[in-house]
Amino acid sequence: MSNQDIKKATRHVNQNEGLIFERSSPGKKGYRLAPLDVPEVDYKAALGSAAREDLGSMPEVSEMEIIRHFTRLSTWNYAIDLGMYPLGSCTMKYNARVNEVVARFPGLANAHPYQPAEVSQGAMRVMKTLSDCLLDITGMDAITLQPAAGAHGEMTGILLMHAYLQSKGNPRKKILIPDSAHGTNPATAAICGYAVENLKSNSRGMVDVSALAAQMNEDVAGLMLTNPNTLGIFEQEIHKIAEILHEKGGLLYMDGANMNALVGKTRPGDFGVDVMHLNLHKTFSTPHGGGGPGSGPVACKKILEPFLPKPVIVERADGTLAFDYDRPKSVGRVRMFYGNYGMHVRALAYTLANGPDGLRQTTEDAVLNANYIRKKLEGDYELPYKSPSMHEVVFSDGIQEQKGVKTGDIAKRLIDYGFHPYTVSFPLVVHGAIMIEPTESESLEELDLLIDAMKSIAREAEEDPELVKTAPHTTRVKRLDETAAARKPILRWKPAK
Amino acid sequence: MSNQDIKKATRHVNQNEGLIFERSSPGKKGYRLAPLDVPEVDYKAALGSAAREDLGSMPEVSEMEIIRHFTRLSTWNYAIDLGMYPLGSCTMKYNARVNEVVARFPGLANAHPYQPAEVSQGAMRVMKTLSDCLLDITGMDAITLQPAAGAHGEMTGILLMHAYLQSKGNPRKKILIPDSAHGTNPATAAICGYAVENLKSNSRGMVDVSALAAQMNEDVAGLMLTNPNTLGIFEQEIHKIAEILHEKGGLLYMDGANMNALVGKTRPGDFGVDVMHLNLHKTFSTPHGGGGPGSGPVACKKILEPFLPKPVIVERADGTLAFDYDRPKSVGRVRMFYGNYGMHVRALAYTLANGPDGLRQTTEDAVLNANYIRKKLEGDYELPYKSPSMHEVVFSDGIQEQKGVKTGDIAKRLIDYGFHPYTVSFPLVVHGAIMIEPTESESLEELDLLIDAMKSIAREAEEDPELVKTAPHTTRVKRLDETAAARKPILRWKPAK
Amino acid sequence: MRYLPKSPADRAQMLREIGCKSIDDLFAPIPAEYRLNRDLKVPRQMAESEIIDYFHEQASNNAAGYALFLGAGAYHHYRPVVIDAMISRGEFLTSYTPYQAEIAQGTLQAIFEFQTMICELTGMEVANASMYDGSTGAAEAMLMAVRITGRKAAVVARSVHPEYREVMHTYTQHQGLPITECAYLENGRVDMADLEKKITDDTACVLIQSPNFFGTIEDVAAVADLVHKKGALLIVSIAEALSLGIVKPPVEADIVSMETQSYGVPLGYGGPYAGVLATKEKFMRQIPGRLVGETKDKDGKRGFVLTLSTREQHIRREKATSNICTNQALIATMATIYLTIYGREGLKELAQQNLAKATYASGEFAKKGKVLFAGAPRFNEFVVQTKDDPQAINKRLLEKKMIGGFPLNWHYPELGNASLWCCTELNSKEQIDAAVQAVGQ
Amino acid sequence: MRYLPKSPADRAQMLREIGCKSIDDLFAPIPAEYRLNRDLKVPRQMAESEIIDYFHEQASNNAAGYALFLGAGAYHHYRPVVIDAMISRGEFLTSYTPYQAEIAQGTLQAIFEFQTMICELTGMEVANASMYDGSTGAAEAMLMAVRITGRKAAVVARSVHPEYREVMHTYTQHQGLPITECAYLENGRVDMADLEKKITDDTACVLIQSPNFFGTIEDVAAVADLVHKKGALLIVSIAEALSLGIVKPPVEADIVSMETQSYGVPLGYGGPYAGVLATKEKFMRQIPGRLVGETKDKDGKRGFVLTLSTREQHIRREKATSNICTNQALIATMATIYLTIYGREGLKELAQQNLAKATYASGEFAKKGKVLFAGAPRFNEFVVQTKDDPQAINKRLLEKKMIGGFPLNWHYPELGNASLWCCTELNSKEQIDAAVQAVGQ
Ligand SMILES: Cc1ncc(COP(=O)(O)O)c(C=O)c1O
Ligand SMILES: Cc1ncc(COP(=O)(O)O)c(C=O)c1O
Repeated sequence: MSNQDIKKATRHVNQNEGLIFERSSPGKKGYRLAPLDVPEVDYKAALGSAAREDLGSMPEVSEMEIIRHFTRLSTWNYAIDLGMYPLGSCTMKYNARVNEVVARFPGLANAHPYQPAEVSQGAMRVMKTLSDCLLDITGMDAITLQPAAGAHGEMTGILLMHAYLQSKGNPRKKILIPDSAHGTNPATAAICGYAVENLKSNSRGMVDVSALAAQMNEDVAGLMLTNPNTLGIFEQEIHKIAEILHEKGGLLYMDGANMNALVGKTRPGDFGVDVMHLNLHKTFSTPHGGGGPGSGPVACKKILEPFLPKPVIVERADGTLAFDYDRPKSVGRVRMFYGNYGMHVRALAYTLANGPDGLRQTTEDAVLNANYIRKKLEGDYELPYKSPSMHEVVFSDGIQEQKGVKTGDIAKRLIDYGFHPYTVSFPLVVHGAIMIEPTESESLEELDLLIDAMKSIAREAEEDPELVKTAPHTTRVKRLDETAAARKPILRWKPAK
Repeated sequence: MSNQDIKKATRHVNQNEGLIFERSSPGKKGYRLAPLDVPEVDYKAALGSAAREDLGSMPEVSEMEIIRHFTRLSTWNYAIDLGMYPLGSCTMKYNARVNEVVARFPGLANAHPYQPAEVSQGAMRVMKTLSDCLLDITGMDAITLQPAAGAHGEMTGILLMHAYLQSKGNPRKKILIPDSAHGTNPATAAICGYAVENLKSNSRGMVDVSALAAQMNEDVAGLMLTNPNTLGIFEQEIHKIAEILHEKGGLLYMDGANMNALVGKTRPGDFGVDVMHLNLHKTFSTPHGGGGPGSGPVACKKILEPFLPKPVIVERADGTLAFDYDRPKSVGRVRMFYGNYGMHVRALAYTLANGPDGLRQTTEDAVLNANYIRKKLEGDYELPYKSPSMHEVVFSDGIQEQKGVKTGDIAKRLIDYGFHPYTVSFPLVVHGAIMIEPTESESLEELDLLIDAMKSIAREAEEDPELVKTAPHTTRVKRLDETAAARKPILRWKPAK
Repeated sequence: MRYLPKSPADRAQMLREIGCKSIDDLFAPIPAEYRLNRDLKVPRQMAESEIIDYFHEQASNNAAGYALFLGAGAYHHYRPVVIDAMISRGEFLTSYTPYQAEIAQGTLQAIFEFQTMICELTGMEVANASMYDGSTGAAEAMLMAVRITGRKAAVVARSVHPEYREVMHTYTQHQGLPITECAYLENGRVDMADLEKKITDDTACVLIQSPNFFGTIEDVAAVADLVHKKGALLIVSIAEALSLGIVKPPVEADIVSMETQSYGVPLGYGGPYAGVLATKEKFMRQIPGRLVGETKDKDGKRGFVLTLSTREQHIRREKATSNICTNQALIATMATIYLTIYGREGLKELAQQNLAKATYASGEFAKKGKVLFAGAPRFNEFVVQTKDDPQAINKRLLEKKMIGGFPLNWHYPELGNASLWCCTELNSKEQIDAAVQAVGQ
Repeated sequence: MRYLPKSPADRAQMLREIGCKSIDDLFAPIPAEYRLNRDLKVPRQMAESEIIDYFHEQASNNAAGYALFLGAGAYHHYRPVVIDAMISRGEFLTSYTPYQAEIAQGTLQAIFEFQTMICELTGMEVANASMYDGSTGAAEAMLMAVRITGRKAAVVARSVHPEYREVMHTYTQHQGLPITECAYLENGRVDMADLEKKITDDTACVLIQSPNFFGTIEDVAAVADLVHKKGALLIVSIAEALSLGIVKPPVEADIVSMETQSYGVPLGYGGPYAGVLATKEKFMRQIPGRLVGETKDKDGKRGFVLTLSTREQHIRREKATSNICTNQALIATMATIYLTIYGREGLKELAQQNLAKATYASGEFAKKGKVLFAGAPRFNEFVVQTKDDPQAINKRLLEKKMIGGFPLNWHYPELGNASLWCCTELNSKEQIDAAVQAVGQ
């Protein structure tokens, strides 16, 4: 294994740690309760047959062991805080620490969702201010912060379309979805009761406008479009697309996962979008936390406003805020309470830290970074679509595959080079996709290290394909057997008998 | 390199990172100030010739880079939170997280040391309550929390002795110090203007009482004794020692570094100690932070109280607390303000979390752990003193040295086994000392891993001494050249010319 | 902008190497008429200290230091500080979904532990890696039951959290899945006779909540018997997960949908929380959301991976078990840490304290007024009926820095002037006495 | 006890293996008459929630949300949240002194960066890894000067922080090192004529503070000239380290002793803070405390180690340069992070804001009363003379939630009714105007 070219990482001693259940032993305690100041109650008597016998193999461990357990586990993770995380479509940008601090202010973190409005004005003000910011950023008229993630926002948006069309007499049957779309798009359409009709991309990686015109008819509720699309390409004929849909009474839904390419430079509301979601956990920097929580606000045009999930936050004449539950046309709730509120706080903190100039510069840097990578790696990796890239660039493993090295192998080898891999095998329209989204949070130095690493791996694929195909070599576990995991799933620990 | 026996650690990919200066580039910013709400002042005009030209090579970096820089650096450190840290004499025990939380409560963390007493009662109450707890724990009559660390406490204590003896007419000339003492003891005596006279240990590793009797005279101010001493042995003739000193008008100073062996089981004030310091950063769990801060309160008997550093905290008849500066006999201040107050808060939180039962159990577990290790490693490693061990055990490399493997080599090899080494080459009375203090914070599982590792290294020393002598093998840097560092010291980074 | 790691020189150099004259070149693909040529209307860029001040001000416009008697789906429990200390580590906080297992074992193992604990607590055999929350989890559980049974209707108890019921309605309305409601009895439990009537041959599932919205613990076994006799599945929704410390797990259920907020997740004005679905092994392949499974690496070493992903949208698209992608992983990790801290003994002791507080409080309220739904066991919530309008009472309480129970008149007009009170280990006797006093005034 | 990772069974097993009947056997070495046979008189074991409550109560008995005009050796500056986020990482927080360099490169590199920044800021060539604080650092600097010069007396300016002077006295009293005091002028600066008189052939060093206790910036070059002419060393003590953003570094000094609290360290009722000593390379081997040096590993890779430890107590014992062992490493790391955040431009901008605030405030005070020590530049502190007793004024201010300046009558009776005010970037114009108003009443 030749690791001379690896500049970004070194191996270092790292603690082992079993499952927490394997540390458990009766009588160890990680808790202590304050003394009870009311009479004790015999729960077995009180609950009768509803009383629980015991808690099985729930762990019994001390606080010291808990700290070590989770600290050790954490050291096995890669993270933005450790280095570049160029997962395409995921917008892994810097998650500012001040966001975490303000989200934990007791007045916000300890607020009960049902506490009276007169003692919740601050909490509501955060939602209102964020809503106003997001409306100007998207160029839309109305918004809900209730959806908990992108896919949840998609569902909300499609329900809005459904309700609107129904109010016009016919909710219609189909949703058009480009072949490059994220899996949540078709899955969402299905949940909302729509059939999915595939829309082919043209050779430039964009919506084929004439095909769209041909497919559009009164059975089609609308189009779910990601813009820039998942190839990182801006749909230049977006106005025509919107026109075609609108002419036939359809609506344009925009998956806003890629808003990091647009904030402060252009507004979906201006280019014909009727409804869209934002991913606060992408564009607005709320932390991914190993898979969530997220937040997927949905913004829409005036015509869709009556259908927004309830409650809707409103400002009264006296300047106080309230939740309006009297929304007869609402599609209903998509979640209890008001959404992933903690993410609203963080997203607003991000917006305030940036201001208009910061948001614009952020977008520019994100696009600059992607194009720099594209420029430097073109030639080493195949670029299936030559249209200009916005905030991400999609290569393929076309060159390396000739030596049997696939995008997944290159990804694993990147780990040895100290990076988190790019997004593998998505979008599906590119065979062997290598989807790189650097975000604005990467320095020139870190970009150059990635470029070096990718070039070096390209060389290795040529000269020593086995090295790449068996990567990673520097991690505490080697490549894991996913097939075995799926064949005979072990989804929980069980005590030895 | 045979690492099959290493159960506790594995190598894992780890980020590289240069010096922060090497990331700097003009125009990058990690800060932003709020707008100025008063007129700007031209500082060059205001300061004239006292105005600074520029800030040389202070770094210019963004927040994202700062987070990565320090996060990456941190991953290169071993820590209690990662595993056992059996440094003898250092009492590396669990540092509870709640201590960190309460120390940051704004009312305490933002308190100015000179804010009026009427708005500082809470801050003072913490000091008073901690003082009361420490007095009962030590069995002493009076206390100061002013010293910033153990050595600082030693100085304070010796100054108290000096002042007391002076008040009796003669501060005397010498301090007796056992050969096993920590280096700070003689260094402290010197700072306080005393000559140091060495006191030999007997074959059981304790003070040679007859030698003491012979050396004690009216020139001797007193004895600085660590108990249990640095061999982890309780000075069983402590009452005789105190008697001998007191008979000749001398005083007994106790270095309380090893109080973790005694809390709740015996009290220095009861066995004849006149003055002692505590290390809150050892016995009372305040975090070491890579070398400090600590806190070294000094507790003493009534006769020494008038000489305590000023101010002294006093409770008035109405229950309010105040600082008493009117202490004509005081040795003076040893530090501005009131000491490392944040450590007082943490130490009190530790005490409250334990209570009397917890403190006793803690001591018992600490002693149990040390004796368990002793039992298991006796035979594999030479035990130079056979007297019973309290909270730590001192072996030597006597067996391994025959193969040229020294205590320092064994220590480095322990790193490969996933441990922080024990204390090397101290106390000086043991040639090739291997000084192990597990503290109470280690589980049986972790102790067994250490024992396994030590046994395995003993085997390696026998079979493959080179492996041990060239360790560590699994760290991101290999053994560092300390000689070169001292020969031509490079103590700061300089820009390339 | 202080988050951006670039100097002006860096930007110039990069543009040069790309071959652009200005950054505008890179935005040329955006049709000119749609380019935004003004500043966004968002507040000006703030210093960190200003951001802190801004949110301090907002926070201070909220209740703080009030005695809280609200539950109703969001519970105030003490949160050990270890939780935030651990999940604030960048390695947990700033990592993505663990697609690359070799550098995500931390998250994967933590979630595997979460799944195990959820199984242990609920008495189920398989649990997923989290859902958005309890309400959406309940809705997804219904859709899952539809997939399993092939039937196309559902019955939901009226004693299920009203907002959960609204969410289920939203999720199912376009799936041709009619939901009928089942009444509750005087003792607060499901009306078995009514339930029997409501279940038809088309009923895929019956969904009940236990402890239900009134705090009453359902007789899950009895309900399960009936439901299973009719060939439907039983879904048990749990909103107050802490109850499982002393309440028998709903082992008779086919699917358990649980909100884990009580396990160390801040109230946070309603989110983020984390739902979770648990079920029998035989239904494993119909569960929505992510699953972590144990496997081995090339050297035979234990490790964990995301598994059974052929259920999921990124593989199956419109045929997936759900559209969920991002879930609530960090919240699940919080819950895992919380459950580790309290563990086998602590959860029981803590649940007992909750029971004792609520028992004391309901006893005190009963002395002065009426506590509804006697005759069935409760956990930490109870319904108090009053002469006055609960909103008016709550206004009175608010002046005394107390936040009273959740008024039920809107969702349950049949109960008259009633509200739902919650007492946890955080409600002191003193607080309870003061509240009883104030309500009784 | 929840911190202890042992079950009763573990303890029993261990005792068995050791061959003890009970734990008491292990405490047999303690003479029976000294064994404690009662519980310690400390409060009973508390739950974490009770600990939180206890300290909340203490904290709420302190000023919070008051406008603060105190400096006098402890300064209120905004602390970027990144500092605590980073130093709260267990790897920094819970590691020991970096004796084992291969697993302590994080701390070592951070301290090496600290040393570099301190050199850069002070204009010195070498800096150590920290001292307890500014006051003890100043005392150690004097002892260092004694070692270098072999002379045995010192002169200290009266305009040095009174508590620093007390500490120097304590440290030097038994070393046969008499300290004489040097007067200050009308403009607050060192009285050069008096200084010239005070320096004798025995004077090892002169110690001044700049900005001095009155906020006045000394003419370091002039003092240095005089001191050096007399063959003594000049020590400059800096209490308000933020001044170095715009104030010329004391390059003419031989030793600089600085308190770094202003660099992101909380006021914390007076500690922990961190002092640091910086000096010329030629005096390197006389510096007390730890030093981190750059070196290489066996493969030639850069790394850092503790170095020149032959100066230290653990090697040299009674002949060491100091008895210091544990220092303030984590606080030095805090300062390093703070200095990294503000950096080259931010420190200057921030210092300018401090200057502007203090200039505005002193200007406003001057309109209503007397500001002393005109004629020499100041940084962010100034002395206001009043008709009323400062203590009485401060009582008045306290009622308005303002904490007024530090009364000087005790330490400087010659100044009459005077107090030392401090304005930083955290004092708003509004606060300043209110204070001026209230003082003027
Ligand atoms: C283009 C696109 N659409 C939708 C989603 C789904 O968003 P979420 O994961 O927040 O549900 C993603 C996220 O991975 C995405 O990249
Ligand atoms: C026995 C002994 N005495 C004194 C000290 C010095 O304490 P500190 O480092 O707190 O100054 C130590 C600490 O290392 C020690 O172990």
